[in-house]
Amino acid sequence: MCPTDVGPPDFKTMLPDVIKKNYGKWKYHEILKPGVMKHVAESGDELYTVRAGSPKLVSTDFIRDLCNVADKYCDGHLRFTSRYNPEFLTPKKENVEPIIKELNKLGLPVGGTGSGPGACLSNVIHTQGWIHCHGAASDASGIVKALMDELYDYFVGKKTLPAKTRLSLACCLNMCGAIHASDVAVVGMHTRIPNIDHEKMRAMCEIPTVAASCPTKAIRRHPDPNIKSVVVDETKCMYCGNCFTVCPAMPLANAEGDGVAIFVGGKVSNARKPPMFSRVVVPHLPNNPPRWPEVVNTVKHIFEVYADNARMGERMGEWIQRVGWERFFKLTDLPFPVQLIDDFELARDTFRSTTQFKWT
Amino acid sequence: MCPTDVGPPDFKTMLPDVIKKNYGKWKYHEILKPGVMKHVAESGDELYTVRAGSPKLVSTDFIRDLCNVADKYCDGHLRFTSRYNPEFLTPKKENVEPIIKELNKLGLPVGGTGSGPGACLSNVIHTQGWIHCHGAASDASGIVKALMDELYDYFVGKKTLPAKTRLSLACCLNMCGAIHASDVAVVGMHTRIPNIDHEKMRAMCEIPTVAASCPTKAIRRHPDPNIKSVVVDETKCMYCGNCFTVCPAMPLANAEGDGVAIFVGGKVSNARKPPMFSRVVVPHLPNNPPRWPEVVNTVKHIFEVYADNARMGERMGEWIQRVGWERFFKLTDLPFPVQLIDDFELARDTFRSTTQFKWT
Amino acid sequence: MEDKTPMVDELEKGPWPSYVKELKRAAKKHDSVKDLIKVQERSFQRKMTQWKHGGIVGVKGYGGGVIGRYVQNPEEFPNVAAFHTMRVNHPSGWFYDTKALRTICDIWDKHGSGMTNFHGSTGDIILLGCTTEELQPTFDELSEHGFDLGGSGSDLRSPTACVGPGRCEWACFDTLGLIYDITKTYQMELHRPPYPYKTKIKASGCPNDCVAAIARSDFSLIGTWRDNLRIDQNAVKEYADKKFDIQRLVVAKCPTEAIELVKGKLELTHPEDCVRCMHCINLMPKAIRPGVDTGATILVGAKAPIIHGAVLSTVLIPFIKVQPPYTEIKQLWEKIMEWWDENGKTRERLAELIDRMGMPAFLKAIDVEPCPQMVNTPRANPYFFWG
Amino acid sequence: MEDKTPMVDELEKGPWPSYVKELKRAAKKHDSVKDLIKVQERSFQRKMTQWKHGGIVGVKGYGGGVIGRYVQNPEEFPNVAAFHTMRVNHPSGWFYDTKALRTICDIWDKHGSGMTNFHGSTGDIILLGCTTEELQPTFDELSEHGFDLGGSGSDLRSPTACVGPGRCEWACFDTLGLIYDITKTYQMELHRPPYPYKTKIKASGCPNDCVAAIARSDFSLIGTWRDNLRIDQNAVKEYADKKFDIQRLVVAKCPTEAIELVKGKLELTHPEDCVRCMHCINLMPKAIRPGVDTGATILVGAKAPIIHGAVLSTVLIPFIKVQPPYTEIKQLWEKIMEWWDENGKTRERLAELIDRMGMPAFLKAIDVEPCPQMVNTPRANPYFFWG
Amino acid sequence: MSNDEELKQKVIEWFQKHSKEGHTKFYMKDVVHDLCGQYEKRAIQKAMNDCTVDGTLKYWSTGSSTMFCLPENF
Ligand code: SRM
Ligand code: SRM
Ligand code: SRM
Ligand code: SRM
Ligand code: SF4
Ligand code: SF4
Ligand code: SF4
Ligand code: SF4
Ligand code: SF4
Ligand code: SF4
Ligand code: SF4
Ligand code: SF4
Repeated sequence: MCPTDVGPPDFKTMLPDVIKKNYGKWKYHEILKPGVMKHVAESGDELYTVRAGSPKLVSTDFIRDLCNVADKYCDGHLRFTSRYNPEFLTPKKENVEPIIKELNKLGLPVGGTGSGPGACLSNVIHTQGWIHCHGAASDASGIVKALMDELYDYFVGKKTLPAKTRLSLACCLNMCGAIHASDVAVVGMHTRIPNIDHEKMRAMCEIPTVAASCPTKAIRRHPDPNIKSVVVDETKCMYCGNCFTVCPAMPLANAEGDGVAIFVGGKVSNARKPPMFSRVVVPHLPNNPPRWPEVVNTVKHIFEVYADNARMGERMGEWIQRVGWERFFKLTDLPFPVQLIDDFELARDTFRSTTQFKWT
Repeated sequence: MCPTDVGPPDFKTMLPDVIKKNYGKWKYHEILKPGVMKHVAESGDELYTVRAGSPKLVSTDFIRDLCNVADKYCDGHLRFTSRYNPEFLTPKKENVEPIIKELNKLGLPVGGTGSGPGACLSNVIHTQGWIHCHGAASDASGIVKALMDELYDYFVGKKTLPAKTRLSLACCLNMCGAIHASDVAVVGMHTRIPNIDHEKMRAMCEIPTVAASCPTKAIRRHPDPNIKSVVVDETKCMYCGNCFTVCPAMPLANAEGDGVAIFVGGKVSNARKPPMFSRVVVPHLPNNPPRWPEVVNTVKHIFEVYADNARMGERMGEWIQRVGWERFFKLTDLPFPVQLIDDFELARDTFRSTTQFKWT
Repeated sequence: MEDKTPMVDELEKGPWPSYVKELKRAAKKHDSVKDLIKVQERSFQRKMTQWKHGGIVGVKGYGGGVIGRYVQNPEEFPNVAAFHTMRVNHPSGWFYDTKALRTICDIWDKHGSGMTNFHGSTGDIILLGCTTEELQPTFDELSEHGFDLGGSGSDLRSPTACVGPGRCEWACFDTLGLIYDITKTYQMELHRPPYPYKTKIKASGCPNDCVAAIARSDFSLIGTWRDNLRIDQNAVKEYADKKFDIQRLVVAKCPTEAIELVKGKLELTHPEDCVRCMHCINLMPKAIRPGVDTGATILVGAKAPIIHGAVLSTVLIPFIKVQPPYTEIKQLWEKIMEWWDENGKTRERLAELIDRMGMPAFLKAIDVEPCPQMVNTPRANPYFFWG
Repeated sequence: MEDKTPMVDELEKGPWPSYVKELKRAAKKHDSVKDLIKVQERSFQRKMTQWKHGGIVGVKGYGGGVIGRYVQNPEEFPNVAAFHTMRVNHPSGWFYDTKALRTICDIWDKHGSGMTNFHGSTGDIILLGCTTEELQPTFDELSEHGFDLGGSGSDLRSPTACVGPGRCEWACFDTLGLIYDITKTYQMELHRPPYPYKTKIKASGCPNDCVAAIARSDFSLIGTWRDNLRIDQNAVKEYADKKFDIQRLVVAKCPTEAIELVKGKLELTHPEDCVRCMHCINLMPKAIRPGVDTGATILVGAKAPIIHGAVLSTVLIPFIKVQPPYTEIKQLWEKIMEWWDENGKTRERLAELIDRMGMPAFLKAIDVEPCPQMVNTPRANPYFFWG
Repeated sequence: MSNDEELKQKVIEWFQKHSKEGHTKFYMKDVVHDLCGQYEKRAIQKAMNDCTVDGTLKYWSTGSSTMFCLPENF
């Protein structure tokens, strides 16, 4: 009989010696170059970190590759960041360049650090997409690869950004990854009502539960009492997928209608301005695999406009807050369709109750 | 048969000559001293204005008194401001002092002007109170008199304020006068559920209408079907008076429970910061006629703390926005009861979603 | 019944002009006000209103303009048994000649209590305290002399304007002219309640908003300009010479860093960033003025808290020229009223209807194009419609 | 069935490391991944997911940790007919030794697809693609080697922490220690879904919030300090000497004007105004450090948009000391869970319950005193209860 | 009967039909809504107002909202 509830391994057993020794006694750090940091402890000990980009969706061999590097240069230790990036930690300065070389040999870019002026782009937080999720309105790994190929220079620091920029992607509005507070978020969105499978409905779902799941009350019993199923009111459906979550007979996937929306201007840290939500700036772009050119171009364009216009050290949302959304739309030349105006529960607080605005 | 729908007199027939001549062609103005302004037209013409305080609730003889002054010095013209203050307009500088003298003789203070540093307090916008309204949870004219007796020096400019300060009062939460965006607002508040008169209910009210009027669904039919009336759920009633508005059998007045709440920090103008709502800082003070000492002292205290702490030109709400509400409560030494935390419809947006706050 | 009113009398004292003194002046001529004083004393004693709810009265053919009021104990206070108020519409900007004022006073002393609110908080002349019988005669005499009732009930309430071009150098349009025109055009809507609830219109000549339009009118017009504000450098110099701290008091407080001191000159270095907040103009009226391509921003929806909490008006039309006969503005207002009338529940103000149906639906119904100026931020939630 | 996958192949190109390359590496050993590549190609062609909804699977005695997944056309893609994921809980801070990692890799190559998410966005190791039969053996072997499942379904999800004291000089408490302790203490809640819905705990060592706790955990702990930040003037001088523009980049961006340059020295002139935003510290890590009286702010309620829109956590406890055995923190969390469990509807997260019942009711239930730090502003509406 | 008179008659009939114990006061909207298939909105509004001048209908107001009723239900 196998043990249960053992929990994860104790992290203390996983720490390299230099960290064990200086745990909680770090003094300061420096970013030596993109992807390379030096942390100095009160004791004077130094810790060098090399950060690499990862596709997140990786094979066991990929992990073994990383282990080889760690065995060679880091006494068999490594870690991953809260954005999936593997980090190689060593007290030895002389190991830094060899680590970088090995990583590059494996095809892994080094970079993604920095928050202030001259920051790199970090890796994209993303979700499952068509690789695994039943609800995905867009892919995840594919579109992220297409994006990062174009934004590569921002990760490795060949191009820099005015401040930390978090790009995130979720394949449906459940927003796994909690990407709702990202500088730029790409979100898979359905735009058609559920395509009801009446057969399946009878077999698999409880109609009252299905009806109750809909936040807009768009779901009613089928008018024909012989059909034990439901119908959806097209004018009320906001394609949220709540019904699908509780009932497999109501998929929203639709080759024509599905695509992504772009959200912009969120942040999480409490530095300078409090955390902010990202806001919808493009309500719909089509799914065009494998390279999603409309999405990639739009995101790249937003990056460029931001880099050209924001002040040093200004996060995307801080910049927009300073210049105003009307200026953002002017500078990016993005249209302002009515879908951008909130009509959900807290909509009132997004309306402009002042004559203070810009003409542009 | 008398004419109907004649509408109000054409304002053009009411304008003094100097205004007719320079209508829409003013160039600049100066505030010469509290209550006295000079406007200069493109033509070079000058217009002097003397502003007096009024109790708003006045007799015809009061108006005739004003007319006498206007006849004597202003060619028979005068106006009232959007906050009830009578204004005497004359192109003749030499008339200013005599007008002031006459007004003072009538017992009327001259003042109430200015917005920037060194501003006067204007007159209190207020409502009917126990003089006329059936819904009043507090008085209006009485409490305003008590307040202005204490704040008199601020009106006439013996004491000044960092910026424009609008004090307003409404005798119930209907907030006639739209005082919800005032620097300081005093609002009559019930704190007990309606005292239902079952007899009257039968005679005067329609039960479905009454039940429907309650925003919190606190009203149900009386459990005894013989009693054609309703009951109120104490835990759900927020004393809003909606039921009383549609049904006279549900008065909320209660000698013990009625009183006022103090709201602070609103503004209307778009200058510097956009308009803001006033916020509840004291949820309940008792009705203690005729001088409402608790209310008068609290309001005066808030004025003093504001005057001592805000920067020049900073409205009450702007000051609080800068220093934070936690500092406001510290400086004023007011308690922070749970009633101040929003639990109404847009409450979510008032919560603090950041670690940025002050300890004090 | 005790005739002494010690608590009320207390309020004759003190430096601020006393309404009690006013009551006593009127009481000399009007028995009703004698009773009113006693009613006030009673309220002070009992800490409660002494008035009954509603009770409905009006003048012939009008559905608004009168607030019915009856005292709770008519046997004790017979002279205020019925004590209604009449709302009399004011000339735009509250300008009067003394002849008109005296006429009103005389009529009111003849028919009513001689007590007034000058003015009520919507802006009407409130004639406070009239018996049911005297309502019609009062009205008749008023209307003969060119005065008419204001609004009450489910109608358009008396529109108001700031003094604007009458005296203020900042008026970006003719607030008085517009409001007078609107008042005259919509007499029907003012006097014969056709709507689900009350509705209000107010106009301020510039963003200082001296009638608080943004806080208390369903349809708010606020003056603004499309070109750049004007700066007179000579006058700037005068301010500087007088040791007025332009940097600290003006430049540092510009919300958008649009204006700067450049070598002693005050310059609108970023004209496209100016949000026309008026601050710099307010502080330096001799040196800075609004632009010349003036008009108004139209905002909608302000109201007091009942039922969903107070609302400030929000931008609907960033800029509109305001010129007689104001056709475009009136057509817009009529379209809005039609949508509201059609869809509004009783006692539902415009803002509440917009919240219930959604701003996008509102814009579509009244055929106004969305623009970023309407919002502080686009939506954060992903719940939008394509249907 | 066409074996060519041109669209997927396209994504082998380009500078960013390719997941397709990874798929192809795994496909060499695992037929399931061969099919997975074809499924991905099919999705690209049809612009739709090829996976069926849900299906309930798990390991013995556990209610969470496995996401069941079946392909839509098993006849075409038999090797991914059932293709479940296992969520394996990570060591706090995502620290590993290579031995542990290789062990996982070996187990997964033996029982599963050899594909993983390293890591999933909650923080688990996602073992991506397992048949139903192999779930239990995989788990058994993992747990023998000291690994256990993470959360899924209506349970406590795998708690996460920023690297904190492991490497970061700003950690105001032991994020890793706390999160490991919590994870171990609440194994029951992690594995046996007892709640109305999922719930999450995350801990960041300072207000930079590197695990985004404020955005994605129902119970968020964020490090802070009660005394003053510490400034080393010698280090300040070094920055200045290197032409680092302290005034423009640091002082001017302090949100509260708490810090100033005074004659070349950087001084916290208004310590009581510092809101510990970290900005000055972030920009001058050698010169400025947090204070020494450190602890955490506890905030509650963050979540993604389903159903009422996304929510950020809001302040509940402005300051708490964070020291083993963390009793006070755990008791608080338990109280909150109890209230949520008692009152929450199914699929209602904590924030939504707070919104429905009201923050005052929540505070009362968990016996926490209200304080101004909890809100940005007091309420504007007059609708409060005394009952 | 003129068109105007006919419409006024319809309005009164509407009130007689809909007034019952506990429900006697109606908003202008209620009436307009019911009759607007047959008549123009403005005409109905005018007819209702004319009825109040005749005294066949009465305004009833709380001060904040306005309704109509038959004189006997006032
Ligand atoms: C490694 C990691 C923590 C972990 O436990 O894994 C981490 C590590 C550090 N963070 Fe972070 N942050 C990490 C995720 C985050 C996140 C979360 C996220 O990105 O999803 C945030 C919130 C982002 C946001 O606001 O939207 C975050 C906001 C910050 C900030 C505030 C930046 C700002 O100005 O808003 C700093 C301060 C700075 O860098 O100036 C910071 C600073 C740092 C420092 C300098 C702290 C230190 O002294 O070690 C570390 C190196 C930063 C760097 O990359 O330049 N870290 N940091 C995470 C790396 C993720 C990655 O691979 O990119
Ligand atoms: C007479 C009046 C308009 C009217 O049509 O009756 C008026 C007249 C002027 N206002 Fe006003 N305001 C008048 C009510 C208001 C209101 C509404 C209110 O108080 O209820 C506001 C909005 C208040 C708010 O924001 O809460 C208002 C906000 C301003 C401001 C912006 C102040 C600010 O910094 O926020 C200015 C600019 C200034 O004075 O610097 C201004 C400026 C002015 C000027 C200087 C305009 C001018 O050039 O003539 C006028 C003399 C002001 C003075 O008293 O010092 N007026 N002004 C109103 C006098 C009311 C009274 O008796 O006190
Ligand atoms: C007389 C006056 C107060 C005063 O002393 O100045 C007044 C008095 C009443 N108001 Fe008002 N309102 C008065 C201006 C206002 C204003 C200010 C304005 O118009 O600029 C407001 C806020 C703006 C707004 O409309 O939102 C206002 C918002 C209310 C409300 C809440 C409306 C809302 O949508 O939130 C009610 C309640 C209701 O309608 O049921 C109300 C209801 C009432 C009633 C009719 C009481 C009732 O529930 O039936 C009061 C009659 C009192 C009496 O016995 O005479 N009154 N009321 C003001 C009208 C005088 C005038 O015509 O000049
Ligand atoms: C695997 C993962 C995405 C990824 O690729 O990284 C994921 C995958 C799913 N999430 Fe998630 N969520 C994942 C992290 C998150 C996060 C991020 C976090 O935990 O920090 C969030 C936002 C934070 C939050 O909880 O609010 C998140 C918010 C959701 C939601 C919306 C919850 C809400 O209250 O708004 C749903 C929908 C639901 O629960 O019905 C959801 C539901 C799902 C389901 C179970 C689909 C469903 O409706 O049943 C997905 C299964 C996909 C699959 O086929 O494997 N997932 N999900 C992440 C878990 C990996 C791990 O354990 O490490
Ligand atoms: S974001 Fe949506 S589609 Fe993507 S993994 Fe999460 S639940 Fe599935
Ligand atoms: S997708 Fe959402 S809105 Fe549409 S029917 Fe389903 S639950 Fe309702
Ligand atoms: S505020 Fe309330 S009590 Fe006072 S007059 Fe208005 S409705 Fe009456
Ligand atoms: S006072 Fe308001 S909340 Fe209370 S019963 Fe009446 S309508 Fe309902
Ligand atoms: S709103 Fe503007 S234009 Fe009107 S009076 Fe006030 S300052 Fe002058
Ligand atoms: S009007 Fe306001 S925004 Fe424009 S320059 Fe002056 S202060 Fe700045
Ligand atoms: S949250 Fe603070 S303590 Fe934790 S890693 Fe980030 S900067 Fe360091
Ligand atoms: S931590 Fe933030 S608030 Fe405190 S002094 Fe530094 S920049 Fe200012």
